[in-house]
Amino acid sequence: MNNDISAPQVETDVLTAMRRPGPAWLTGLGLAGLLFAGGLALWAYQIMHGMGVAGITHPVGWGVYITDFVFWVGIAHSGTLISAVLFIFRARFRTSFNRAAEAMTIFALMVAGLFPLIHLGRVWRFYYLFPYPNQRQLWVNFRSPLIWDVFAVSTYFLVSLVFFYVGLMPDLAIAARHRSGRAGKLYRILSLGWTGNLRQWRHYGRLYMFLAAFATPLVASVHSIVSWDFAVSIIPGWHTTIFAPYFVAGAIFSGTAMVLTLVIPMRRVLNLQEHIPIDHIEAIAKILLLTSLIVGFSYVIEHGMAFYGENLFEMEQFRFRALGHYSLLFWIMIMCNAVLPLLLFIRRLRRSLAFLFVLSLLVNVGMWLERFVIVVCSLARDFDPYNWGNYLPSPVECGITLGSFGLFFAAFLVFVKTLPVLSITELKER
Amino acid sequence: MSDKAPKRPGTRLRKLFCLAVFSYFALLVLATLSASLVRGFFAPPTTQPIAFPHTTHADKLNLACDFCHSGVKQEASAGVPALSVCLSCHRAIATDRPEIEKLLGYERRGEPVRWQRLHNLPDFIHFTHQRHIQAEQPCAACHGAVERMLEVQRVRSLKMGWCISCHRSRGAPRDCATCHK
Amino acid sequence: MDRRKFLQLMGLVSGTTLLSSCGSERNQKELISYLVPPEDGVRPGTAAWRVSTCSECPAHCGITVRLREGRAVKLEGNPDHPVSQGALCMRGQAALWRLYHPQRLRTPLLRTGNGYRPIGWDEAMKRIAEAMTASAEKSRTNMLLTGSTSGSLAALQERFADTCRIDRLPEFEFFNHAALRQAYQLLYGRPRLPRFGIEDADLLVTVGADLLETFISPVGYAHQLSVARREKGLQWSHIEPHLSLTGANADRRLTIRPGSEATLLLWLLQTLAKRRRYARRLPQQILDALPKISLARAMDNSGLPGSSLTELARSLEKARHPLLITGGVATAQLAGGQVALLGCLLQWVLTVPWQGLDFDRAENFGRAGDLRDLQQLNLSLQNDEVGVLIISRTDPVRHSPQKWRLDENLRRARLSIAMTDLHTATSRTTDLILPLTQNFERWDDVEPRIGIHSLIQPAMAPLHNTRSEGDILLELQQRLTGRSEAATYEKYLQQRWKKLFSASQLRAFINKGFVTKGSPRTTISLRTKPTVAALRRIAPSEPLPAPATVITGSIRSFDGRSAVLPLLGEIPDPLTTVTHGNWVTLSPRLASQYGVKDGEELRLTKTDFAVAQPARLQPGLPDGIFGLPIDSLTSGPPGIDPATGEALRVIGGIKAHPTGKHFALPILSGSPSQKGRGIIPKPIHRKGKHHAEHRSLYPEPAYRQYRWAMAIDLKRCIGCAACVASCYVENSVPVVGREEHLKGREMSWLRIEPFYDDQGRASFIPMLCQHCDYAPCEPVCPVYAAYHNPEGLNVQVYNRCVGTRYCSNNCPYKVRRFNWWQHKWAPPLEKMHNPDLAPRSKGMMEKCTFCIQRIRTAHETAGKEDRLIRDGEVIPACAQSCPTDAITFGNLLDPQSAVARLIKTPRTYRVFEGLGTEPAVYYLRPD
Amino acid sequence: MPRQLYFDTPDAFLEELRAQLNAGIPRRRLRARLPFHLHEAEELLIGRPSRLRYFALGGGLAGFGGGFLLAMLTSVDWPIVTGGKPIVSVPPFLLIGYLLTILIGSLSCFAGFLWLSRLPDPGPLVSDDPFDPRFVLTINDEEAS
Repeated sequence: MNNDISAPQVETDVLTAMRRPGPAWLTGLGLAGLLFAGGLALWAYQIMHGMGVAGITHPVGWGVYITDFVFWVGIAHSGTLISAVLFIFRARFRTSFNRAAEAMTIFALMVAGLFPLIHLGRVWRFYYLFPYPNQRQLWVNFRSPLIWDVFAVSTYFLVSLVFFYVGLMPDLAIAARHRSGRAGKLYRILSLGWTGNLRQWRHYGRLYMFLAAFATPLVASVHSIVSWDFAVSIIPGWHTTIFAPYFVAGAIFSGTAMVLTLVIPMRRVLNLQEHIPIDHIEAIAKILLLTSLIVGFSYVIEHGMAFYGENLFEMEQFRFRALGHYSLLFWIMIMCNAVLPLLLFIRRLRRSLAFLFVLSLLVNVGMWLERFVIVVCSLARDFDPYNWGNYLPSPVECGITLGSFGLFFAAFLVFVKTLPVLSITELKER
Repeated sequence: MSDKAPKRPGTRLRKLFCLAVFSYFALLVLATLSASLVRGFFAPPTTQPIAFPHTTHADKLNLACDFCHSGVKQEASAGVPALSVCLSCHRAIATDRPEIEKLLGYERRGEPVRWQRLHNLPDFIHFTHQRHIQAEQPCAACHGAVERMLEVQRVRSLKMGWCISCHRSRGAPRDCATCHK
Repeated sequence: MDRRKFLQLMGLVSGTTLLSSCGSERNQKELISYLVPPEDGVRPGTAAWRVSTCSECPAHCGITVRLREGRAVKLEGNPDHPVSQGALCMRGQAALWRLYHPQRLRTPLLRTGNGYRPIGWDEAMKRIAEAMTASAEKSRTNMLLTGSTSGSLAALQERFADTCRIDRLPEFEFFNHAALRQAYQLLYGRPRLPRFGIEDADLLVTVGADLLETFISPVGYAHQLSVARREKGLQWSHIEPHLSLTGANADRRLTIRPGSEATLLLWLLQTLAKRRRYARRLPQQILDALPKISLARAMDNSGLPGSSLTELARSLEKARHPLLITGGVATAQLAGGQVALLGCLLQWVLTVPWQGLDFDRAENFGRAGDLRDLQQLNLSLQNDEVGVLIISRTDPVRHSPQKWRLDENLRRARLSIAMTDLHTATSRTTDLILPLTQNFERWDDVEPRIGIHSLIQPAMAPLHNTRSEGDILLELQQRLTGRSEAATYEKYLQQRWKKLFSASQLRAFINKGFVTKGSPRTTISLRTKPTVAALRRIAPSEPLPAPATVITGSIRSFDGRSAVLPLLGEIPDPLTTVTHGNWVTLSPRLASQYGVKDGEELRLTKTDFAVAQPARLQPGLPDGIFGLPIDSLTSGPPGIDPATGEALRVIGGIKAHPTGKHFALPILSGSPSQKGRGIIPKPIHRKGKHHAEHRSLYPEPAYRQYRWAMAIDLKRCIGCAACVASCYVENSVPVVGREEHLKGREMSWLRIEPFYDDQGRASFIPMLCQHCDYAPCEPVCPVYAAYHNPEGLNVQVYNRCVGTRYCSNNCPYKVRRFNWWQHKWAPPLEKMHNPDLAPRSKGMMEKCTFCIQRIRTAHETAGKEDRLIRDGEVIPACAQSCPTDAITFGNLLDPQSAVARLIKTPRTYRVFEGLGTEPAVYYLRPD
Repeated sequence: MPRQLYFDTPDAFLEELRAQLNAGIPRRRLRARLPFHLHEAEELLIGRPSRLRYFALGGGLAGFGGGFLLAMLTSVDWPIVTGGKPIVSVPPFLLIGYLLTILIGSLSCFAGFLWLSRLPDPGPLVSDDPFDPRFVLTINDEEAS
């Protein structure tokens, strides 16, 4: 393998990636920034006029925004999986991805965190959602899954941020050494004056371990809690016990796909082929395959339970998903999430970057649709047939969704040029 | 500590850092304080159309509150007295004073007096004086010692927390629907 | 009572109206003092009630008007009123929207070319007086055409017509029941519509008469029906060619071929007359004059199986108090006169013996004409014989066949004047428009039935520069003759009432809102000779060729007059659940035959009649029938029956073809079928309880004094949606319009869900917040905006809500409504807002509160008297308006309360009981 | 004057370190700076585990207790019934406790790390004292320490 790459080589390789943005990068950033600005403008428009500008309606009170929220939280998951869980399991291929995946986690959570706010009818009262001492002497309802969400997502964000930052500290010091002038100073300040003495290293090592240990349960719990937003309700199609593992698997599935979506072009553009060997990518592809199998199994279970249980409401719900108004989306989702990834059983495809890239895009589409199908279909056909009704996303919702991608990619592009995209220290260690 | 570094200019810097943090918070506190002061100073003063001295009526003459605010015991709103109530005395008493002349002017024009409202509740709040009087709350509990105010001021915040504190301490209902319409 | 006292009594109202603009409203920046304290002691912040009479249709139900801060905010039924017994239909509820309608005419308007010029009253009056004088000189006749008028105004009109030499034309109502009046005239010499003793009947057969929708006095009938069903075990069969709300509510609905009513009635008459019980009822001459008809012929003609016919005849024979009523579409067709005659003759046989018809309390249609009179007017117009034509409170242009060209002919009058409050098709063609005051702004009285005088009293000062019809007539009289009956209409009323009533009666009139003046009951006798003559003219006709169109009256707009009220557009049609817009109904089978789906336009044509409307599939509608609501009839009725003067509402041999256009129809129902979910349980669901034992992980709810609950008897619910309208007005629920409805964003807190079974039988269930003990909406709210209060209410604290909509998602009944926008109320509609309720702004969730503001008021009253709230002290708006008393509200913890007793009946169930939500709304199953 | 030795590979560094220790140089005179963490160096030079675990434990416990108590006490303070659930609904409150275990645990770990390793250290900002890519072994004079 690439143990033979010398330490200075690693440094220069990774740090050259940070130098001087080219026109492609600038165009990308501009485009992403534009999307983001558009999304922001639409959000402002929505706040001014009311939620009516979105397509959500009665009975479908949650639509694209919640879909986006779940989607982005899901994306975040693989970052933690790769950096924390694989750290604990000492998986070697982790080092090729962990920095990018952690960054992705942070950015995805930033984006995800916006959506609960975007979907609030009265976002200017968002602070009602936080437990803080106030003159009203009123607190929040800790029995509400939405409060669990507030805690879970903010915990997840803060822990991931700390984890990301801690991982970066030595690399920032390295970057500081390679940069002169203000940039160097900035990196040095950000590195908090890291010198790499033994005392720092020894606490650092423990800290990293503890953080990984703390973050590991989050991989399972955050998306479980997100899934409980649905599972705790009584809506047919939501109220089911398999949601937690199903969502966690889905999250890792979609997150891993997003890692591939980001890393494959990044590897090529930043010339990091040597540091991100194809074997490591194959390992990620295997995770993708495994989670795809779990997700596919969950689909079967969901429908199986509905029809085995002979619950009228459930049966109608799952019949509707497969054959009703949104059946096209349902079948695209099945194709993308459960059928196409089976091709990864073929080793050649597992190692084909082009295939993996396309597949990862499809999986992202499929997983977005999965959340859409779950959120929307269940609400569209619930208990009282008089209330049944369909939902069509409005341009505002689509625009804000695009804006969220804009924010995510803009943040990632900035990250690529400002921070070391691979963990130099860990690559050296390897 | 085996690997303690030799004294470096770091200590000065550390102090500087602390100072910066401290001054940041100090500035923040100062800004909040001054903002609230400015709001207090530059808030437009409420001028009532008639300078009605509660001191004379409620203190010197010792009139009961519900002599004029007659709804207070029976109704949700205490109500401001009708012009005719004022005039039942002031048609004869102190008619030469400028403020009373104003009063008579209102009557002549058939125009109601438009008092500035000081004790204002939001429109989603249901408040009834009657229940509070029934629970033997003195008027002063919420309105302060009006009889000693030449010009009435609001002395209580009338915010939710203030209401709740009283309800809590007196065991009055804390069901949201008691007050929230 | 002397004049002074009388004036005091009257001044009481107007005085407060003018002065109590002084508000106690929250968040008001100023406190405005009274000049003088209100005399009646009504203080700002408290409600006052005034009795009055509804004028939305000729039935004239009694109402009480709720006043807050000098404006009318809610209408309710007057519980003692003899016409409506305390109920009020959705049109009555919506009458406030007429009062505050943003487009109300505010000043007299003079037509100038294509536009209007506002003019002063003086000028308007001058013009009319001059024109009247001038046309009298030119031997043109001045004419006065009004809608149904009774009471003092009718008396004044008569004086006015006499003194000013103006021709008072027969009153014009589209639903004029002319055929029936003619039949009664023929049989008994009484051209009137009797009061039907439905409450005493044990068998009711209605032929075409849509008792619950537009037939004479729907609210009263609904109440009578409910009483009879409860107390006399009334069985009710309804016979019609289509499907109406009335038919859907009958115990048996017999679908016959259009145009076969006469044959059916003839067969019944013939059959029953032979039976021993009725053998003596008809003189032999009449029996001889009856055309003979065989059962086979009757079967063939009506399309009913023989068993149904014989069963019907047998039940009529057996019943102690059988009542048969014809009307509606049955008498509004080419054979309508025959149907009416035969129906009324059957009444003689069946109903008159037990005094089920009361002609001494006849409905006040005495001066009503029919379309033939209108035709006559049209002819006069064409012949340039008309001078000044004053049209008041009626819309002949809309209701006359298009080929008459009445709108164009109106221009040939020297001066045409429309008196109205909102624009109508007629007012758009007249030269001058005089805006009328609403009946919440003036004194008046009506006589809906003979001997029943009902008061109209002002609740507030007029909003606009409008006048009452009485004042206009008086001024015209003054101008034309130099003297008038009285200086003002108010004075005129005072004079008349003093003559009409004793002092005690007058006091009762002012306080209770009505006075019933007794008259001995007279007997009626059959006039044999003319009857025989008429019967000889009868020839059993063949049914109309299929497919046929049936033009139905609308419970939402009556004859179309209430369609301008936005609230009624918002409330779904009970059968189709379509809100804003027009449509034509057809059965699903017929629809597939034409290849149309909901919303696809269908063009119906017949020689000189054509209408194109989007299709709406209606389960239960017979194949071969197009149901056309009268609102969807854009160009007047297709023709008139020359024999009776009624509009033709059943036309056979219709050609239909899809135009290929598609219109989005706001259909609120997601599914016509309840998909076996037992929302309204079928009898088969009754066997044993599925969930024998309720085991919960949660603590039992601990209520101390109150657990508010509601019982809704589905056997009584007729789906008329009066409750829905009442809820809208009481709770200031925003009206959002068609576009929002298309997106499914209706705001109603209470809705009527119709469900159809496989045979097309409809049943209705009112759905509102169930105030569950274990409400799924509450724990999911992150900020405690939805919570359970100690009295069992599921409370929504609006200004705490942040708008996650999770509560709505998690509500299995989907009764929560989200404010998608900041809803705008075009002025002066905002005056209608109930100040006892918090206004809701964009981004908040809202829902039924069990009228918590009324509970709060009751708490305050009870608190003052240091007692608990009594049973019946709190009546939510929906329960108050219900014409059949289907809704009962009360405290479950009080074992003596009506609701506690009701829920112990074996018919009780709750919707989706299996979910364990433990709702507080108990339904009583319909069977 | 302290003596500084530079190495390119961990092996060479460790070898020298062991040599120095074997030569009887006390641990306190030896200071090491590494481009990445070497457990062996830690064992050789310090030999006791980091005290960070107390921060982790303390933070975790505080978070759990704090979270659960926050939920419980605020609910008891103003008991509002939602959905008929008990005022102290243990399962959801445990969830809050669990999440705060992780949050406070991680944050206190991080704070503890900063505290224990004397960070942020403004020293390297002014003095040109970069994070060396090489292994540096500094041998202090006896009197300096």
